[in-house]
Formats: sequence, C-alpha cells, structure tokens
Amino acid sequence: MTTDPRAMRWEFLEKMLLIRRFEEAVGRFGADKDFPGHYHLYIGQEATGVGAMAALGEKDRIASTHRNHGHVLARGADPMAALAEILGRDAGLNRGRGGTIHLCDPDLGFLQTSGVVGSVVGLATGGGYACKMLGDGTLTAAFFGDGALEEGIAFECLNIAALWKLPVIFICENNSADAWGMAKGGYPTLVHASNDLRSIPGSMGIEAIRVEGIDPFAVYDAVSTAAARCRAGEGPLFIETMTRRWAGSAPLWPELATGITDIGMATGRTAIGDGPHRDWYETNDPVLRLARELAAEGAEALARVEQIDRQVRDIIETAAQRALASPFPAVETAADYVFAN
Amino acid sequence: MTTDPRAMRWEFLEKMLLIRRFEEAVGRFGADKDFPGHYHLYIGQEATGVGAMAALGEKDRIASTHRNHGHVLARGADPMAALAEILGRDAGLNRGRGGTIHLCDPDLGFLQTSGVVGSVVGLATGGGYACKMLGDGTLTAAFFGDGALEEGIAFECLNIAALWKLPVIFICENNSADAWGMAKGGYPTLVHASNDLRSIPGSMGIEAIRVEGIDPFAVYDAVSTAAARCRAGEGPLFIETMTRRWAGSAPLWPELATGITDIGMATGRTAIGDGPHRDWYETNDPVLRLARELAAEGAEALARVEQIDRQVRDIIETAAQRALASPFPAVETAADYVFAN
Amino acid sequence: MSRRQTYAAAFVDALLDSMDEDRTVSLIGSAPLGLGPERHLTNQLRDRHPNRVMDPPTAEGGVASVGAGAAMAGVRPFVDLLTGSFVYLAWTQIVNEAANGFYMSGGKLPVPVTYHCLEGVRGAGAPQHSQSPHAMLWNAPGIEIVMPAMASDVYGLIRTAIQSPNPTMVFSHAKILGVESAVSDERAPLPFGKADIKRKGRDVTIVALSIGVHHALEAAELLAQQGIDAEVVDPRTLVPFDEEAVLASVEKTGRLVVVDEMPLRCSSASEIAATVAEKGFQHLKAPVQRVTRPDVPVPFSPPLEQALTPDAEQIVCAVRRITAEA
Amino acid sequence: MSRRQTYAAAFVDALLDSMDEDRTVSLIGSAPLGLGPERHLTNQLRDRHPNRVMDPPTAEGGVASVGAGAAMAGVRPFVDLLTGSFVYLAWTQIVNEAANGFYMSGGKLPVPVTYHCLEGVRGAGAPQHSQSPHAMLWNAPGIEIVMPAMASDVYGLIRTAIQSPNPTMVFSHAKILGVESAVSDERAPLPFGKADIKRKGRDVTIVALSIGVHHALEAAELLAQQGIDAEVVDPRTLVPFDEEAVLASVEKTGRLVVVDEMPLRCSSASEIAATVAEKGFQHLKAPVQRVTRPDVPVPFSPPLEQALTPDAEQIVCAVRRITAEA
Ligand SMILES: Cc1ncc(C[n+]2csc(CCOP(=O)(O)OP(=O)(O)O)c2C)c(N)n1
Ligand SMILES: Cc1ncc(C[n+]2csc(CCOP(=O)(O)OP(=O)(O)O)c2C)c(N)n1
Ligand SMILES: [Mg+2]
Ligand SMILES: [Mg+2]
Repeated sequence: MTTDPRAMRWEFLEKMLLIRRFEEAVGRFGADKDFPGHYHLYIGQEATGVGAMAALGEKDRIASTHRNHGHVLARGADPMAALAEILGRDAGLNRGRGGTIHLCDPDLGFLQTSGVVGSVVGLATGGGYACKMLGDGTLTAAFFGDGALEEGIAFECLNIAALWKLPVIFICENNSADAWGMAKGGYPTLVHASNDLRSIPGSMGIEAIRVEGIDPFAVYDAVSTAAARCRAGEGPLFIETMTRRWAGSAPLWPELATGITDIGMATGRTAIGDGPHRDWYETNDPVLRLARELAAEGAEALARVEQIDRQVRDIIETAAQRALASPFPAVETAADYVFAN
Repeated sequence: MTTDPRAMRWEFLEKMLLIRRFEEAVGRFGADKDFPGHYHLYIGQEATGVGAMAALGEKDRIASTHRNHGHVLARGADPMAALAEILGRDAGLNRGRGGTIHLCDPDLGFLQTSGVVGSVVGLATGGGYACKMLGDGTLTAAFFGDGALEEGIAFECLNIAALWKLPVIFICENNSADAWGMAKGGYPTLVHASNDLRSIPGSMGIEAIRVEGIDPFAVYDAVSTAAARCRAGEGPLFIETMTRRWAGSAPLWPELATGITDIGMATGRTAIGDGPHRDWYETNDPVLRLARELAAEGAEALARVEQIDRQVRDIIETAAQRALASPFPAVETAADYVFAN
Repeated sequence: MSRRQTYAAAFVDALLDSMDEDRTVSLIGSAPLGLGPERHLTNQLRDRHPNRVMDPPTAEGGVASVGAGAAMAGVRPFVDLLTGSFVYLAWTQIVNEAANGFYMSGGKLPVPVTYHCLEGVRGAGAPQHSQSPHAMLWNAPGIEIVMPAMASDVYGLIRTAIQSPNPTMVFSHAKILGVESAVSDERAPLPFGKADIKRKGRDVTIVALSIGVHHALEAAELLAQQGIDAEVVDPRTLVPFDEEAVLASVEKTGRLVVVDEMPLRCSSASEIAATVAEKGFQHLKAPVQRVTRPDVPVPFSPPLEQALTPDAEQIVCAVRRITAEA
Repeated sequence: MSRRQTYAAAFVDALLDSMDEDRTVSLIGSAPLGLGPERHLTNQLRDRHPNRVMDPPTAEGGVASVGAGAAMAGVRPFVDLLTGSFVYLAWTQIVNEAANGFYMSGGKLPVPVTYHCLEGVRGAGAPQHSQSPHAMLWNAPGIEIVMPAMASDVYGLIRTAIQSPNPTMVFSHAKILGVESAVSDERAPLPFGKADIKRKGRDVTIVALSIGVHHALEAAELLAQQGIDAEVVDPRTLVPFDEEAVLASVEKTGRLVVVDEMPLRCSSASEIAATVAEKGFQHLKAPVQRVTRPDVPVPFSPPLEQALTPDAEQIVCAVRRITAEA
C-alpha cells in the first residue's frame, strides 16, 4: 500500500469498488437462493474498512463481526475464496464451515470472526494482550457495530484494555445515523440510553473520537494516529465511524434497494433522478462520493474511474463464476477440524 | 420510622449499633468456627444501610449482595433469624439454605440476595420493571459494591433501567476509598480503569451523585430525593456512597481488627490511644461518629447513648444464644424447596 | 372439534390468552418467532397489549436478569432470548440466579419467570447460531424445562409455563414453527411431567424430543412398512420428567432408542438412556441406542450440516441395529 | 524415585515449568488455588515471572474472552475463572467462541487457551459457590476437558493442557487441593484420553472423576473387607474420553458404578452409563448405577450439604445393590 496521498485515493477507490461489487454479487446470490440463511452486507461502510486497513501493518491482528465481508476484502483476502465461503464451498476461506457470518483469514492476521454481538470486543482485547506480550510492536484492530456496546462484554473488555494499556484500536462502525435525533430522544441507536457512544470508553479513560465513516481519508488518518499511539505503548483508543444505514440493510433480509451501483452517477453520465434514494446517490454512498471526487479532476481521471470499475467487475464476475462452480466439501470431512493436533 | 430529624438521629444510632453488635457477634462466631465458609461484614458501612432504608417505603423492593447483613437488619429483619441463618439453622431467615452470603427476607421486600458479583444490579432492574408494571408507586433499591461495576451485567442493566425509565435507585457502596489516589494511578478500585465510577451511569444519562457513606443523614437525604424522583416517573438514579475500607475487611478472612466497639470512645470515657486504628476510631467509624455527636449534647444524651448500647447488646446477646442453641434443619428436608407448587 | 394450526400460531395464541388473563404477564423481546415467515404473527401481541411488549437492547444477560428480578418482585415476564446459542450469554442469570432463587431463600421467594429461545440446527446457522442448550440446563436443578413438539402441545405447555410459580424455559426448535398439526378447540393448560405417547407400538420404544418427535413419527411409518411396530414417546417436559411413562414403554417393548438433536455427550438422549439402564435394565433386550448429532460444531455448508443432523433415516438404522438381532 | 506432594504443589509446579519453558505462557487470575491454606504457593509464580501474572477485574466473561483472543493471536494464556459457578459468567466465551474457533475457521485458527476453575461442593459454598460445570461443558464440542484427581495426575495434565493447540478446561475440585499423594521425580506431560486404573479389581467397575476417585478408592477398601474386589477407573480427561478402557473394565467385571459429584441429570455419570449401556450392553450383568448429587441446589447448612454430597458410603451402597443380586 502506497502512502502517497494522491496514489492512495486510487487505491482506496479500487478497494471500495471491489467490496461494493462483491457485495452486489452476494446480494444476487442471496436473492437467487444460492446459499441459505441470513447475511449482512457492508454496503455504505466501505470507506471505513478500506481507510482503516490501509493504516494497519502487515503483522497487526484484526477481529470482525457478522458484517465482515468488507474487512476481509479490504485486508486483501481472495474474493473468490470469500465468495466460495459464503456459498459453503470447499474452496472457501474457511472450507465452508463458517459461511457469511464467520469469514476470516487467519493468514492475514484475522482472529475469529464472531457472529455473537459484542464478542469481538473481547477477542480483540485478547489480541492486544498477545501483541503486548509478544512485544513485537503489533496491535489489534477490532471492527464492530454500535450494537456491540449494548452487550456487557464490550464494557468489561474496554476496562481490561484500559487497565492493562493494551494496544487495541476499537473501531465502532455506527451505522445508525438515520436514527440520530429521532423519536428515541436523540439516541444514536435504537436501544442504547447513551446519547453519545464515546462516553462509554470515555468513562474508562479511553480517548474516543468520532469521524465520518464515508470518508476513507478521515478514517485512515484517525486510525494512523491511533496506531502510532498504540505502538508507543499509550494503550487503547476508540474511534466511532459514523455512517447512515444503507437502505438495503433496513429490511429484515438484505435487498439491493439502491440497485447495482451505477458509476455513471459519479462520472456524470447518468442523471440522478428524484426518488427515495437521491440522498444516498448524491451524498451518502461512499463509493460514488470518492469516484465523483476523482472523476471531477478531468477526462483522464474520469476514464480511469471507469476503467477501474470495469476491472473490478471483471474480477468479481470471474470470482463469482468460479465460486459457484466449485464443489462443496466432501461429506466425509464434516467432522474434521474439531480439534487441532 | 419517624421523620422528625432529631428523633431520627436516635433511631439511626440504635439501628447502626444493632448492626455493629450483630456483626461483632458474627465475627466471634466466625473466629470460633461456629459456621463454615467465607463471610463478609458490614462494619464501617452501617450509616449507608441505615440511612438508605429509612428513606424507603414499606412496599419498596430491595436487592443485596454478599455483604448483606446490614441491609437485612436495617430493614427490620429479626436478628435471631438472621444469625440462625448464618449458622445454618432451621430457624434461619432462609431455613439454613442460604447462609451468610444469601440472607434475604422476602416478607420485607427483599429480592434474591446474590453472591455473584454484579447480579444484584440486574435483579434490581427487574424489580424496578415489576414496580413500574404494577404501577403502585413503589421502587426497587439495589445495594452493591464498587466491584459490581467491573461486571458487564451492571452496565447492561443500567442501560435497560435508563431506556425504560425504571424506578430503581442504584446504591453503590464504594468501600475502596483507601485505594483512592494510590499506586494504581488514582483508580477508586483496584481493578477499574474509571477514575470516577459515576461516569459509568453518567455515560447512559443516569444522574449520579456521590455522598459520604459514613453520614446516615447524607445518605438518607440523597435516597429520599432519589426516591421522590423515581416515584415521579423520572427513571433511575445512581448514588455512590463513599466509605473507607474497615481494617477487618482487608485480610482474606474477616477479623475484628478494631476490636469490639467501645462506645466509651464516643462518650469520652475511653481514651483513644495512638495506634494503627486511631483514624478509624476518631473519624471513620460511622457508629462512633454518630454516638459522639449525640453524646456531646449533654449528660442526658450521653446516658441515652450508653443505654441504647446496653439494650442493643442485650438483644444481640440473646439472639446469639438462641440462634446457637437452635437446631439444624432435619436432614430429610434437604431436598425441599427446589420447586414451588 | 378439531382443526389444524401451525406451531407458531398456537404459540402466539398461548401468549395472547396468558396476557389477556393476567395483566402482570409481559413479553420482553418482541420477536420470539425469529426472522422467518411466522414472524408477523407476533404483531397481534403488540397490537393487543402495546405496553406489555418490550424491545430490549442486545444484552441477553441483562434481559434474563431483568426477567428473574421482575418475577421475584411479583410479575410474570415471558422473556425471549432469541437463538439458543445466545442463552449462553445469560447462563449465569438462569443457572445461578433464577434456578436457585426459591431454594436459596428457603422456599420464600418464587421466581415465576418464563424464558424462551429458538434452538437447534436451523439451517445455515453455522456453529454460533445452531446450539441447543436444553441438556446443559437439565443439569441445573431448579428450572422447569419444556420441549414442545407440536401445535397441540405448545399452547397448553406455554400456558402452564407462564402460570407456574417456578422459572421455566421453553425451547422451540427453529425448524418446527411452520409445521401444522391438529389442535382441539377446547384448549387448556397442559400439566408438566406427563409424557405423551405420540404413537403406540410394541416392538421398540423411541423416546424423542421436540423436532425429534417429527423424525421419530416419520421413522415409525417407515419401520411399519418393514414390520416393526415402534412406540413414540414424547416426554414434553424434561423437568419434571415422566420416568414412569418411559419405563412402562420399555417394559412393554424391551428396546430403547432415544432421539435428541444435539451433541452426543451429556445429551438428554444420554440421560434418558442412563435412566433406563439403571431403572429399567431388567426389561432391556438389547443395547440402548442414541440418535444425536456427533460431537462436532454445526458447519455452515449445507451438505455438511445435513450429514451431521439426525433424521428419520438415522432413527430407522438405530432401530434396525437393535431389532435385527432379536 | 518418588515422594509425596499435595495436589496444590504439583499444580503450581506445572505452571512454573510451563512458564519457564514457554515465554508466551501467562497466568490471568493470580489465585487459582482459591482462598484456602494452599493459596500462598502461587506466590512462586509471581516471584519468578512478575510480568506474566495478571490480576484482572471481576469480569469472568471478559477475562475468558481475552484468553481466547490472545490464544488466537499466538500466545498461551492460563486463565483462572475462580469458582466453578463463575464459569457460567463466561459460558458464551467458552462454548460459542473458544470451542468453535478451530472448526469455524476451517482448521486455520488454533485456540491454545487453558481455562481453570475450582469446582464442586467445597463446604459452605451454598448454591452459588458449589457448582460443577464439567458435564455441561462435555456437551459443547471443541474443548478438551481435564479432571485431575491427584498430585500425580495434575502435573502432567496441566503441562499437556498448556501445550495443547486446543482450548482446554481444567477442573480442580476445591476440596482436594491439600490432599497428598505419591509423585515420581521424573514428571512429564501426560497424554490426554488415557484412563488410569487407580485400583485393579474383578467384581465391579467404579468409574470415578476428580474427588470421586478418592471416594471410590475409600469405598474399594471397604468393599474389599466385604469380599468385593472393585476396579477403580479414572478417565482423567472427559475430552478426549477413553471409552476403550471403560468398556474393557466392564467387560471384565460385568458391573458398572459411575461416580460424579454433580446433579444427576445429564451428568458425566449419565453419559458414561449411557455409553456403556450402548456399547458394552452385552457385558453388563446388572443395572448400571450412578452416584451423584440429587437434582437439588447445594444448601449452605452443613448437615444438609453433607446429606446431599456423594461419599464412599454411597458408593458402597450402589455396589452392594448390584452385587447382592449376583
Ligand atoms: C448475542 C447476540 N444477540 C443477538 C444477535 C442478533 N443480531 C444479529 S446482527 C444484530 C444487530 C447488531 O447491530 P450492530 O452491532 O450495530 O451491527 P450492524 O448490523 O448494525 O452492523 C443483532 C442484534 C446476535 N447476533 N448476537
Ligand atoms: C462473579 C463473581 N466473581 C468473583 C467473586 C468473588 N468475590 C467475592 S466478593 C468480591 C469483591 C467484590 O467487591 P465489591 O463489589 O466492591 O464488594 P465489597 O466486598 O467491597 O463490599 C469478589 C470479587 C464473586 N463473588 N462473584
Ligand atoms: Mg449498527
Ligand atoms: Mg468494594
């Protein structure tokens, strides 16, 4: 990953688009019943995952949740293996044992991806404990939703991380911004009495900052600063990244409510009509937002945006086809991997 | 219970002395191995229990912890039944099934007394849920130690109480004041990163105040105000009552480190010598403190202090003898009370 | 009179009638039927009793303890803990608090809370959304355990659970919510501790729980075609447990297969098998057989999941193993 | 060479040697020997490795998850959860997280954490400080379960637990810490899944766990005086479980008594009894017998507690019940 800010913008765009196209593929698979069960898409939060991962080092550890696809991809996992996992195939990242909720790539530093709300905060604190003990200057980044702060385990482990000054960056992806200031008396989430989630780590002396979760540079900067402080032994930090909830995540089962992303809405080739999602296209979609900013730089840049999109679509299309065509694990292996030896 | 402030002082003294003499009896029983197992004494916190209970109504609910003796007595439970419970006798408050950690008197509004640190916060929140649902203007008071705020369950239930505006008074008896500002970087407890425990309920919008836990009037006032607000439907409040840890609670097993309380140290008949507990006798012992204040009013008051002490000692002495002489539950009943029918 | 109804509909009827009858009954957790097609049925509850249907935070331990504490203070909450696996987040609240309350107070403090979850291999639940806590809970004295298999059972059992002065946990298998069965028009609370003989037979006793009852009945039909007459016994509640009914059936048939969709070790199948090996040994003509999941987490991948989950065919095989030698 | 040592001393030796050998081993929870007279032994650990002995907050769930996460990230924590009952506060972390990690990742993420607690009827623990979670845990696939009974076992088993790539839980019964037994001077890690025949005999097999082994050996002496020659089998680990050793013993004796100090239903005693009723049925000459606590919380009152707790006498009675008829 480059650290040249101008080059970085293009890398961010590419990764964010990759995640977007991946999630659109998952959405199609889901609608087509190519895999069973509930699932969660990262659409609308791509800037957070991509910005944050760019600030982490190769040997850092990461822990994620049910909404993990974007984290795994942003960290560099193979899209084909990720899709195959979601489809329950043998070529999947986790040999089909985990599925969508549990994608993880330990080779890239991932700890367990837990679907139990709140658990990730504890596991990541353990990751920080290991990093500190190994003394190799690494840290652990935890990605979790605002809902995790309703579970007591999050509270317990923020305390432990603070007491032991563990190198952990707690990244709370607050995707409840639509509920902000609404009927619930200004609560950021439906079911938290806190008016400002930063007050929770704050009550334990953990510095907590809030950034725009649709701006990958804001996230990158915040995580970079936090990482430097973690590595300097200053202990944990908490970053709340604010995004609006993507319309497709509002119903019980995900829907591609805003359609397949039309990059023309960023390049100007497609007009954004009136409609329920106008605000999304114009302001909140982090992918269109970055693409638009880049495309505005001139014809060459615009062409490059379109080219990246085509490339990414190709990658995902190929990955999707290969994943769909790949075999399920052999039934005789169902009881493998209960124990390591 | 009177509400005349002058009369109240005498009632407070009597209750606080009753608790003190009771705990001294328990301490003797413990040292004599009259009952097995670990136990916890309320010495040094009498003013909190007595002041708080005086502010509660007859139909209010109460929930307590391993350090419950003072709460049960302050609420009016029979000392003989309480002692018998601690001795595991059939005449015990809980027929010997609970023992010292689980004393409770449901007839006086007590919910379960849990020995699992943190649980009481949840059970009391449930009590508040019932009070609100029954709509009879009652509330639930929870008594718990500072350690309870290390457990996630406390955090979860503070949130629930705040969200649902439940009539609960959370009374946190912080007996870690000796650790205040000490080596642990100013943490109030040994193992909490919070520099001020009020910030925890505060982070969920629960108003939290701190009072001197050795001053029964300060506690009474705070709980009275909180109770009025709870009953008015304003939701939960949090009161932190600060006490210094009694020297006898510092070792692993309780010891009557400061001796059998000598009321002469309040009346002036006994000189307080130099020694490790001088501060305790002069400043921190809430019983001596109140007795001293009352005795200072003149000879009549002084005599009354001494008379109350004699009465209370008689009551406890008689209760202790009766409890010790009372039979154990019949072995055939060991499996009774698993289920109600 | 009788008609057909889904498990989910009977479940909601029981809650409606309980809430109508007793104003201290409330529902904490508004989606006890999960995210599936039956979910909308619970809307009736909120429509009829808007103030008695609560949406708690995602905090299972807190929610369970609120339920226990509220019950101690005199109301009767029905607390939904969502998926079986999440019950483990509330384990101390159920096992250390609710279950011990009455005993530890010397019989002075009843704890009339009802807990509920959707347990079992639900299809693509993967390891963390497929667990079945009922056998672990059976090792915790002081809590009643209810395992309804059908619409005809769930109504009466839930009514009894809510009326019970004791903490009770009701386990609904996630896959039976939409299953229809005959229910009578006059429904009433069903007594706990009374097994239901779901099918009479004389060659082998199949004791089955929850979804296992459905598999066992299917197996019994297949076995009948092979000339084997199986009796299917549904204990319906594990606590209290109708030992007499199970032993009486084994006395008649001499053979026992126990079906429980959960890992083998320390399963309810093991408990029932052990009970019969201890108290009904003289009746046994063949080894007891347990049909359970193997001791493996539940994989996401559909063919793997299916391979590890008990079904009618596995029950048939188990029965054949011990009848072949007869 | 052999000498005598207490369970507690051997326990601490194992931790010392493990910490000396592997600098990623640390102790989270500095008082694994509780508040009793053996407590001071653990001071050696802090003296030798001050930076690797941590005092966590009272937050068992948090502590357990820190242990699991740290293990996933490449170190080997030994996490003490204090009293058995408190393990339930960490239940989801152990059962949903640690136990599923390796499987759910498709064999990519080992979780080499070791958990420990002091379980069982400890004397005046009352309902909330006397629980024994080992049977419940046996129903959760993915975690190794170790039940040392003696100084001679605990050293080698803890060494193996810490070296194991899998999550492991070690249960020490609170009452055996001070019990001395012979240990050899050359100690080494002990393999999991190998039962130890603590006493050879031919008339009856007593399978016993943890403190139950002590009761069983005492019972065997009493039985010997009555002309009954009991074999005492100590599985030592429940996961993996040495089925062969138990079945071989029952094949020889034809009679089985299982001893487990915990509530009866779904106990390890039930599991072992069921396993033998299934796989060793042809060897059984009499009903299996389980010696456990009844399904009752543990009362505080000493005579009540004693009445409900299994001891040598109860084992003798159980053996007599099934040998009398022979
Ligand atoms: C312990 C637990 N309780 C409930 C659930 C069901 N559940 C799945 S996702 C979710 C919402 C989580 O919200 P948040 O953490 O903000 O993540 P988001 O989905 O908004 O990204 C819930 C409650 C769960 N997975 N785990
Ligand atoms: C869940 C749990 N973990 C650990 C313990 C052991 N324990 C008993 S008392 C105590 C200290 C509690 O401190 P605090 O709540 O401040 O109460 P205090 O004794 O100071 O009054 C602990 C940790 C317990 N009882 N429950
Ligand atoms: Mg969210
Ligand atoms: Mg304290």
